[in-house]
Amino acid sequence: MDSQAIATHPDQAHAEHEHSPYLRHHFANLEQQKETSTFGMWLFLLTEIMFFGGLFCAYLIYRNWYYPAFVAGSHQLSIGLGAFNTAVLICSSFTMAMGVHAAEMRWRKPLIGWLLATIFLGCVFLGVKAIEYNEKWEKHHVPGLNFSAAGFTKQDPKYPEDRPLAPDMAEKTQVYFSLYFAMTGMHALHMVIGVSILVILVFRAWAGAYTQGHMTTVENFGLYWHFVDIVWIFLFPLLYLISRHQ
Amino acid sequence: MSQLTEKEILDTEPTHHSEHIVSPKVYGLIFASLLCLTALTVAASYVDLYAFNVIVALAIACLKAVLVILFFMHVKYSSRLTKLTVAAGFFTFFVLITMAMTDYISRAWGMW
Amino acid sequence: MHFISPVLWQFLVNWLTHFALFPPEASTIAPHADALYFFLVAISLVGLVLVLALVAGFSFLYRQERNPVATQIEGSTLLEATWTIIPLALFMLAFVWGAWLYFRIYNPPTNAMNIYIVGKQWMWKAEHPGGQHEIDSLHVPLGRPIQLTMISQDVFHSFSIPAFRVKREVIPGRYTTVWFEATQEGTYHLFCTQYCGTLHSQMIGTITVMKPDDYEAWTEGSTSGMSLAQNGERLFASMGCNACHSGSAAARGPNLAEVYMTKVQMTNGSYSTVDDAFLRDSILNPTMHQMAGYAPIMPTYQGQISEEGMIDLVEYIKKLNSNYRIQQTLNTSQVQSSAQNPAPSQSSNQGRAQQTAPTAPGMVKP
Amino acid sequence: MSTILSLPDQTTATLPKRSYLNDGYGLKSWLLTGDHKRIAILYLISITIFFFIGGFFAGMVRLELLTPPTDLMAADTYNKMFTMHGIVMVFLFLVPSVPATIGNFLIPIMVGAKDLAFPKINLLSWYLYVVGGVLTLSALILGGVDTGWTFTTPLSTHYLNTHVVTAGLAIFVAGFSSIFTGLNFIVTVHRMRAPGMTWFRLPLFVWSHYAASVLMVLGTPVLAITLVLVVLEKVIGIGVFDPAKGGDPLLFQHLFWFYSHPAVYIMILPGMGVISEVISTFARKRVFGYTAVAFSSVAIAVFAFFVWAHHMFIMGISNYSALVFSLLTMLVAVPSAIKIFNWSFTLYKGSITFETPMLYAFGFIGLFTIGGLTGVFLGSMGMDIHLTETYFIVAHFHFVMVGGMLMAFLSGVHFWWPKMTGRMYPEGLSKLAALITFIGFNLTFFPQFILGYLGMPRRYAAYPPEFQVLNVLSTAGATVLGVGYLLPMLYLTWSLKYGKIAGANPWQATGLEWQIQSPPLTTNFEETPVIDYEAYDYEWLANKTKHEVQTVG
Repeated sequence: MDSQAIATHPDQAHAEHEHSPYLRHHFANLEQQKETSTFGMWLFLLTEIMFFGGLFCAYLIYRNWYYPAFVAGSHQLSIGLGAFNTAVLICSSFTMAMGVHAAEMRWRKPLIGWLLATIFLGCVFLGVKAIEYNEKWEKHHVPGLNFSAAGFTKQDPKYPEDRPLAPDMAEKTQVYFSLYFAMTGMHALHMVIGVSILVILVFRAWAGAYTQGHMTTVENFGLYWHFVDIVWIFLFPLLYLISRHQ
Repeated sequence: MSQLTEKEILDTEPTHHSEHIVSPKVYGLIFASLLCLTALTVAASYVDLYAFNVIVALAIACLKAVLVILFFMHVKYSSRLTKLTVAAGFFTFFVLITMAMTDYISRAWGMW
Repeated sequence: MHFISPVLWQFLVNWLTHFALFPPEASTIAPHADALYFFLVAISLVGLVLVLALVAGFSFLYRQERNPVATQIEGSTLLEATWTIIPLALFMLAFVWGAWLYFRIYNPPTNAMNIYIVGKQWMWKAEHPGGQHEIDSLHVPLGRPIQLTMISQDVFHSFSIPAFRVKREVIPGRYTTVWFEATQEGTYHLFCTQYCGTLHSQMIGTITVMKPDDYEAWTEGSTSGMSLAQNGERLFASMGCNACHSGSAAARGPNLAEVYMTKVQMTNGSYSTVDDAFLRDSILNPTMHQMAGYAPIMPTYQGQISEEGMIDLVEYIKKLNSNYRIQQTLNTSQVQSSAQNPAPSQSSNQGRAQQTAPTAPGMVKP
Repeated sequence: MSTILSLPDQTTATLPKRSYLNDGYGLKSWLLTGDHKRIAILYLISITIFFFIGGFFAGMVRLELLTPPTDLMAADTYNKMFTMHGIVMVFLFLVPSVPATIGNFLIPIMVGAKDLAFPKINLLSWYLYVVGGVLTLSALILGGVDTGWTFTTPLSTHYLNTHVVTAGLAIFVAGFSSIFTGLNFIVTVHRMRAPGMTWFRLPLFVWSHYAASVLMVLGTPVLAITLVLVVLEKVIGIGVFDPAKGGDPLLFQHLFWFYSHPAVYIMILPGMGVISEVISTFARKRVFGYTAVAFSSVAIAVFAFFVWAHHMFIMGISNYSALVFSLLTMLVAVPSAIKIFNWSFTLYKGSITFETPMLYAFGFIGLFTIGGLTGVFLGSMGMDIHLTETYFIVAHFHFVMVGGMLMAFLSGVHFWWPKMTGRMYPEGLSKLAALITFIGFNLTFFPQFILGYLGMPRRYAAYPPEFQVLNVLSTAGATVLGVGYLLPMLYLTWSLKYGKIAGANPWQATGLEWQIQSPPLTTNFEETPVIDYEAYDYEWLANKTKHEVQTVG
């Protein structure tokens, strides 16, 4: 029976991994240690799902309530920039996956190269995000700080089929932009944290930390990075795409 | 729910094939298909499909997420415990949304 | 009784004179709520006594002196099933009974008399249809279903009358309702039970239940001269509502006469019942309540009308049976305005509203 | 009543030469430790401090309520008092109480591991807790916060100028502390079990901590994001919950209670685990219906996420939704009932002694039964209308949290005190304290049920005079209760130096933790244990003891 299986294998541990410098004292062997930390990382990602889950829930509710405002709000976003950023993030996920692969193969220089590429792409994403935020500021679409719904009561030449919103609905675009900033802001915060950790990883990889048989840190960071990517994979259609047609 | 918990109890022991190394070819393939899907979803958004715009966009997003989770995040090669963890996360998220929606949807049904 | 301390004496007197296990039963709901309460107390007592008897009995019977060696028992599926099913059945009974009571309390009868309540930090304002305003008190007649339509101007409050066993959160931005029918004359507590800031505990008042005759007398005596509907009519004219909602065939807005509690078709094809909340919301968020066949041209009145003003308007529209007076108002004002200054478009209300507009009730002052 | 068994290892017991307590001295060896036992002690000290801080606020609240008008303090001071009482007690005491102290100490030992899976994260979680605590105190020192622990919008976001942001941040940080604790437990239970330690050989203490950890990991982040939104709304004015901008204040309630209802199970489940251990040990009998109790913990954890809107029955949620949530609430009551009956039947044909932990456990069963059953009152929608937001609900959750959780916590602390410190607590004094606590508790909180049904609203600084008698009783009870809580702190501290030496297994309990020396080694076990017996197997223990006596003598 499955439940008869046991988590530690003392005999095996003594035979194989007794002297590994990476084995922390409370684990029986490196395999247990690796599985444990990967599982821990997954649980952390579980909390992240729920963290963003609250925002997605709010989005769902308000989109149903204020559909025209959400349509008009999303028309203020640039699909070009959004698609570009999506591609950038997917590239960075790829480079990260390749970085993990390089670590698995114990290739030091490729690992550093892939990690640097990931940092670069992460920064590009954040740069584009900054451009988008700046544009929102100039258009007075930052809720609370600098917001005016006046633009939404007029005809938008870019979307001739859109009717201008009535003033009451136009005010509700603030809800859209609140969620836009909360969601992309939280996502960007995760990106910033990710890039900062990447920088540390690069320095340690330079010193040869992850290419001598212990690469769990890189792998777990990879999980985090891919998770942040997945969040964006959902944010992109929800915020930019699905409201193109009324 | 009870099946979930029972499974969780019985099948969560580590399986010992986590040393599976995914080849760069697979990564490349997934990478290419992710980019294609991105292009597809952007293209689809320019076509007026009425209610299906949302469904198509979200279906593509889910497909992309599944690809990333299975291959980039190695879940395809991971233990059942990892798979179950991922499932538990989405399940709870689903509970949050559906149970909250019971309120929002039915508020309009009656005057109270 | 000088040999016990006066404080303690006072305490004892207090105890003897004020001891009660439940508040007065002063509404038709109260006996039902108490019945459920006693049922729940009974099953709780049975459960508690059972558990205590088991624990105490076993502790006595199987204490180490009497039973030095324990007998290991794995469990019993039969017993597990018993104490799964019996509590579940009792809880289900509590659920069904509770649900029945809940729907009874929150489902007002159609013939209920409507009183409006506005909650704000930290006072209750009650507005009777006849235009009587009360602060931190509410006078109601005996034996007549009263429906309260409530709204908050700021934060969550909660309108609670323990003697009637009714309570409902009063929330900003939305009408909530509760109803009761008082069965006992007297004065009862009114509490705000949702924490609402510094003077939360001062947001209290009294409910006075009076005989119908006394209530009539009270209404006569405390009228402000204008009923809510009359105030609403004035506001209706001064805000220029009558320009579009004139009831004529060519009007730009829907006809409002006798629209209350009818089903109307919306632009998206669905049907909605025109209730108080619908009326209020249509004034504040007209695009979300767009009736089929009309262009979305109505501006929002968000921030322009106070909650009391909204109540006047809602009450006015509810009571509106014909468009005769609207058209009258409209005609006189058009005549006057065309005579005085040729037609700036929103000035159709000038005639009688000019004197009243600055002081019109319900307008939010800039 | 008989007291501690006189067994060979007790009479000749000496303190072991090496233990986690003397493995390094000095502040640094404690503050930078990775040892789960030392972190547990750090937690124990810090939550005790916060418990007494929270208790002080409770005392002030009760004192103010001695008389009907606001005479001791102004209304806003009173509001700050009950807010701080709530925040400190909920987030800094109840949530981490059993898991972060007793759980932290015992879970690795119970599963046969040398440490938790992530010792550094465990330490980080304590530091986050301290940061959260310091932020809470700074909110207090800067001038306090008066939102109530529920942070109801729009009151907290737009109508109060107190230190909502600081308090929100404090809870955010403390929340991550609890996420990391839960994460560590789940990973440890899954991955660190010793050979032979199958799921169904785990003590019920581990099961209930596992269930609570799942709730911590899945629920807490929702509270975190909700608080972020509240802070953003307060600081820069975004419009997610603000009705003036089109937001729905009820959404805040949904998201808040999505965490905060499971949070009450986070608080009570570990306590239930303690009770399972204690009852079994002092009845010298395997827990009746082990699997039923284990699965009821899991069932509580699963149902916990389906019932949150019963906090909102009168708040204007749709009535149909209320119906669904009320029904599910009734279902979640069943697993608790199952546990109560199983504990009662564990006593059947046992061989019962009445040491202090057992007395607290009896207190728990009685008070938790009342607390749980009054929960059914509140889950029953029509009754909830009259009872919610009154002292009835205050009494209900204090019966569950103080009568339940705190009793369980004290029971656990006494039960494992010999394991943690190697020394016994004074039995007579502690029995007295248990009795005082029980009497004080009932005197404090039982009158509040009556007050609640009479309609006295909660969070009132002043109240109508006819409620005074019951309030005086309640305040008098609180004084007794205060003594009941001060006593253990004093005699437990005393026992650190003067207590009798306990020996490895003073209770003759079967748990793995009792088979090692007290206090344990830093690595818990000299070699990885191999588990070849079921949980609560007293026959195995008897054989083992017999064997030992034979070999020694």
